[in-house]
Amino acid sequence: MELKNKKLSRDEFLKIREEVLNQWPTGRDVDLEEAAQYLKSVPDYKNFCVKLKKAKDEGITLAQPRAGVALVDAHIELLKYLQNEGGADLLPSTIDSYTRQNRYSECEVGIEESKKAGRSMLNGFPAVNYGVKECRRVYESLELPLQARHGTPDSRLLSEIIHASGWTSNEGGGISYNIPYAKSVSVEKSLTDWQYCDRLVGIYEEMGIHINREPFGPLTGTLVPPSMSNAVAIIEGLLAAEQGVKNLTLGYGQCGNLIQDVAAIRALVEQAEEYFKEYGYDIELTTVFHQWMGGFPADESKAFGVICTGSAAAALAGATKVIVKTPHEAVGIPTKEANAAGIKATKQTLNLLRGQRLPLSKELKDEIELIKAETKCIIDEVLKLGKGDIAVGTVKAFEAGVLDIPFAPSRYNAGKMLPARDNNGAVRYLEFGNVPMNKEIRDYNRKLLEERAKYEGRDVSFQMVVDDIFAVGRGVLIGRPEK
Amino acid sequence: MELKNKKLSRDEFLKIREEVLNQWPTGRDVDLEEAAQYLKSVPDYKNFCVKLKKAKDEGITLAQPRAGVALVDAHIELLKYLQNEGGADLLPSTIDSYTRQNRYSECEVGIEESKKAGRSMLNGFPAVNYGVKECRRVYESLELPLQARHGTPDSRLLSEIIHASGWTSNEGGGISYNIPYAKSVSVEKSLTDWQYCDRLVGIYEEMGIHINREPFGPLTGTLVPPSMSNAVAIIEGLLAAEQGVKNLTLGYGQCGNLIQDVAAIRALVEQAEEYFKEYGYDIELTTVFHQWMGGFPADESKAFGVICTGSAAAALAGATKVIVKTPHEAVGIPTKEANAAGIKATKQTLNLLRGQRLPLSKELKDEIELIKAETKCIIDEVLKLGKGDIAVGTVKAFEAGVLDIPFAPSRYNAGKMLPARDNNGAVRYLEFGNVPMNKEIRDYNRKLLEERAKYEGRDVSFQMVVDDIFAVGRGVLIGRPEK
Amino acid sequence: MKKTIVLGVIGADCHAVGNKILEHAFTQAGFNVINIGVLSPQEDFINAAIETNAEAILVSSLYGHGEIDCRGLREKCDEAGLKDILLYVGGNLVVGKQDWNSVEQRFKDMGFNRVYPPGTSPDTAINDLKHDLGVE
Amino acid sequence: MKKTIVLGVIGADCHAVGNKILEHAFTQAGFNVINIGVLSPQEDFINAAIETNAEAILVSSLYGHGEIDCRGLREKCDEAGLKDILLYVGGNLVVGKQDWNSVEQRFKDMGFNRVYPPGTSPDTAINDLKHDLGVE
Repeated sequence: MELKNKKLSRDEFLKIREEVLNQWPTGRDVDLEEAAQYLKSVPDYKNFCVKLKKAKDEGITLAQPRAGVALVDAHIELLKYLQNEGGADLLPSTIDSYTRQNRYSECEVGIEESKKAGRSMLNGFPAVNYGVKECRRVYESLELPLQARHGTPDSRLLSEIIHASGWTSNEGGGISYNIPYAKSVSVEKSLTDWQYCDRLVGIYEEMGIHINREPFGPLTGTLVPPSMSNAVAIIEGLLAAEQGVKNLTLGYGQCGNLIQDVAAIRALVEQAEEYFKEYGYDIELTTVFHQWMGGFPADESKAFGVICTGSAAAALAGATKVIVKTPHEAVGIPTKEANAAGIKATKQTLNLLRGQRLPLSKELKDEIELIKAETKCIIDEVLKLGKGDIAVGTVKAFEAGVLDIPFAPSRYNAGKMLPARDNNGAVRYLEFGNVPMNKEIRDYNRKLLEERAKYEGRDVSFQMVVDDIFAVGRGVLIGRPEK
Repeated sequence: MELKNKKLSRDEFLKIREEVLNQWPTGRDVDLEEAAQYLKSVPDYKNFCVKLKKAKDEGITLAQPRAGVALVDAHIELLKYLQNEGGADLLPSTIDSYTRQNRYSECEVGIEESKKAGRSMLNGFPAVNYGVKECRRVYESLELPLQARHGTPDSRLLSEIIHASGWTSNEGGGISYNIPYAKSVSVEKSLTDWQYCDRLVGIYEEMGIHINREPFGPLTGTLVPPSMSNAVAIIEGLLAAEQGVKNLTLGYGQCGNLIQDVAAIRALVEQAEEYFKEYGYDIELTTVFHQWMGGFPADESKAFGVICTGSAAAALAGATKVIVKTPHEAVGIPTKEANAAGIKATKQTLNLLRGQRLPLSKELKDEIELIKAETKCIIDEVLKLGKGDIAVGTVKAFEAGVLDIPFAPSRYNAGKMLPARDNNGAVRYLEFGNVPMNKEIRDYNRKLLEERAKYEGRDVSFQMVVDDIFAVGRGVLIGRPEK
Repeated sequence: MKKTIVLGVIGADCHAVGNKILEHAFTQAGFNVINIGVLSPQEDFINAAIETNAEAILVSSLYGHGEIDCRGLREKCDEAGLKDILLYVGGNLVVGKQDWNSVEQRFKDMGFNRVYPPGTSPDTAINDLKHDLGVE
Repeated sequence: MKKTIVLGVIGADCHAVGNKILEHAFTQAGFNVINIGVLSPQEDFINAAIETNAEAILVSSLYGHGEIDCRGLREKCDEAGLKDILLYVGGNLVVGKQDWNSVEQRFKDMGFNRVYPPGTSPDTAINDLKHDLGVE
């Protein structure tokens, strides 16, 4: 079947579905009608869409951790701890990396080894292997909305299982869960597979069930210029909307310059709403701000500094929710105590800044306009390449390097664009590669980087990029040369 | 001698000095000429004035902890730890509360008991009891500028001893170290005694030695409206300048609304410089931002949230230094590890936001103008009461309740003014008492508080004030009624 | 009839905010509050209690010197004829973060009837006091 | 002549940033770097080492599954004739914060010559490799 940005018919969907549910034995337990009945019993306070809408209306930023371990009871215990002790507003189930590559046999090994070792040998919860019954047990043990968070290019079976289990949100998208998470999955394949995931949500919507979808905003989490991640978020939003998704959370990963971070969230909302309107989609739109996704300092007190700075930016930007890091970030997957500590520090910061916004200044206005202009250059070219079809255009745009994610593992990503920080720490385009920008924008980016180079007494170069990548782990935002 | 805002003559100073140095046996070891020689050997990197000037020029915010224990070796060990492990930029010696009341005999008891108990039984370092030799040992053991931080209405002997020991900064002032720290010391007495402390610094300046002075900005640290604390800071700055102080750091304690906090620091700098210029004083002016001085949450992760929010505000305000709280704040004096943790979280936040400022917006501009207008109302009336003499005016202003510090223990404070937060968390005047403001300002403050009252469905009342005092300790900024 | 209590902050401690809040809370709760304020020596507590015929003395200490400042208060009360008067103490009683149980025991050994850690709600002390005085 | 090394991220791990930085750093340091990238099975490391006659295999694992993914690599190298080839491993090797000494020992027992904790500078590994290969 040829990829097109067009809603899958019920027949097309059901035909693929037969194959999907056969990918692993647990697929056979998913019954759409029975699942719909189950989902209709989800109370409002455990529904992602309802909770997000309430937060948006009240102008509050919610806090959500990441968390997942190999064994069901330990996973429930972990999430309960984050709910009761950490005070999380929304709960995740982070899915392990084997599941993300659809390697369910290796998950079995991981589950068995975890039982033997008495500790999790997997970096997340292998939801597919457990199937609907156990995933429902997770959902039923908790008092908050539950979301799957992963990084799975082909998430079709996973989506079937988690939604049928009462999990009312799924993170990911055909770009954002492929390019940063896979080496050799074609963009065409992952877009097609995520159309299925979105269509599944659309079908539930048609049955009166509200499920939230969240494209993964930060991409590689490393110096991604806001206009590139916003372009991807808007494209994935449009693709999801076409399949009938009604409740969308678009995301952005903290870059570190406060004005740019706030501008990115505001530009994202304004521009996404313009596109949804233009294409006639009726979307309940919210936003998610990811605390710093790059390298963290090993010292836990310093890690709190990074966590709280991100929380403050999320609050001042007015994001609907913030994804929380932990003081163990530098050393890997956190203990439940460290995870709860991250949530508590985050919520304290959010509460102190509740209702406070960065007021509009000339600097903020200019940055919003710049991000929107850059984003428009990219999306215009994607649409042009696809002759108006944004799915086709996305495939061609990655081929052409029009969409280009820095430091991505995928061989379908050009990797010619290079970002670096300007003298205020905002992320700019150092090399555009084939990312299409008008001359004014190109000159402006260059000028800002030249300013930094001059200040540092060196040329604009790849070394700046390397220095910037390590900077936060070393305690600063901008990777200046040592004096 | 009658109080006047007039530089003490050398003779007047020396006459008082004779008496001061006889207050406790260690006073006899202070020799002005010898001390001057010693101070001239202080290298630039250990001089408060030099380090502050450099930070101001580079646009950096420095981090300074509070710390002090009863025994000299333990005190040195503590400060070394904060220097080496915590990464402090400036060091303090917090002086114990008996010394602050000039009860040196009780300090002796505390020192002896501390030796016996093997832990500090005093809440600070009793510098007067130790005298110049031991205080020099503290200074010589460290590689950073050293300041005395206390709360002493009569700090004359303490000032003599610490400056003679190479400590190049002293916190305090005739208002800020009396009204919040004493019950029955008259304003006239403390202003007179602090003229002496300032004159001592002025005399050293005349000998070519640079010593920094820092009026204590936060006062009672509890819902002090920025215009009231700025008025006191400017008055103490003018009083110090008259005695020959050249290097001044004016302070402000975080209120919690970001726009108000940034506006307060900017208003303070602009307005202080206007007054210094008007009165012909040539002052090197820097600023200090105090992290939240009110109640803290007992949970250490939440405490980090409070600490980092304050650090972010200090950075975005462009303060020259920030005074650091610790994750143990709710339970009392911190361990050295907790103290270092507070510094590290603070510095990480400051580093990430280095060079970033809250850009000027309409909201920020309006707030700066409001604070300056309110401050001018107060200072104008003080000058009027003193018939142009700001020292005399200050005494009369406290009598009249024109200067009125909320929740202060002093019986010389009227205590008729009551503050409360508006609906955005900014601190406003709920009851003006006799604080003189024009009708426009009074109406505006009232309007903002009525907005909050309406939002909360209750009347503007003292209960709001009580709720606000406990709010941060309970995790929020504004004390809303429970739903 | 209203029960009278003496309230104050002991020693060289000038923390006034909590003191004002406690005065407000105990007054609201129906007590006749004699507030001697901050920076109060032991003698001021005892004299106020004698003068007003108080049934309890509530001591605050927020600055860490509580251990030194409170020592001997029970004995001085006994000497002054305030036999069996209720003595409550609360706040940041010692320097540094110490094990609460051992701190509480130290103050109970000094003769305090109730010992409260930092962050205690005024309501807790009010309820305890009502219980100990047999009111309500 | 330049020494050849094989570099990659093992297992189902897609962390690409550090991999690109390591490639940059080792190339700058004078090595001939064969970078097989992220998501690489043990076989890809071994095949690349045979094809390029490499003298060392540098394995990264950032996602916590390192313990499962690295098991048996030494034995497979031996079987493939890569007798005594240098095996280095580094990153977030296990799930959760564990005692580093015990983690290091576990990987040494698996046959790795050098084991690096998170946050190790590329320079450390470069210096070790030069030492182990007897260059400079």
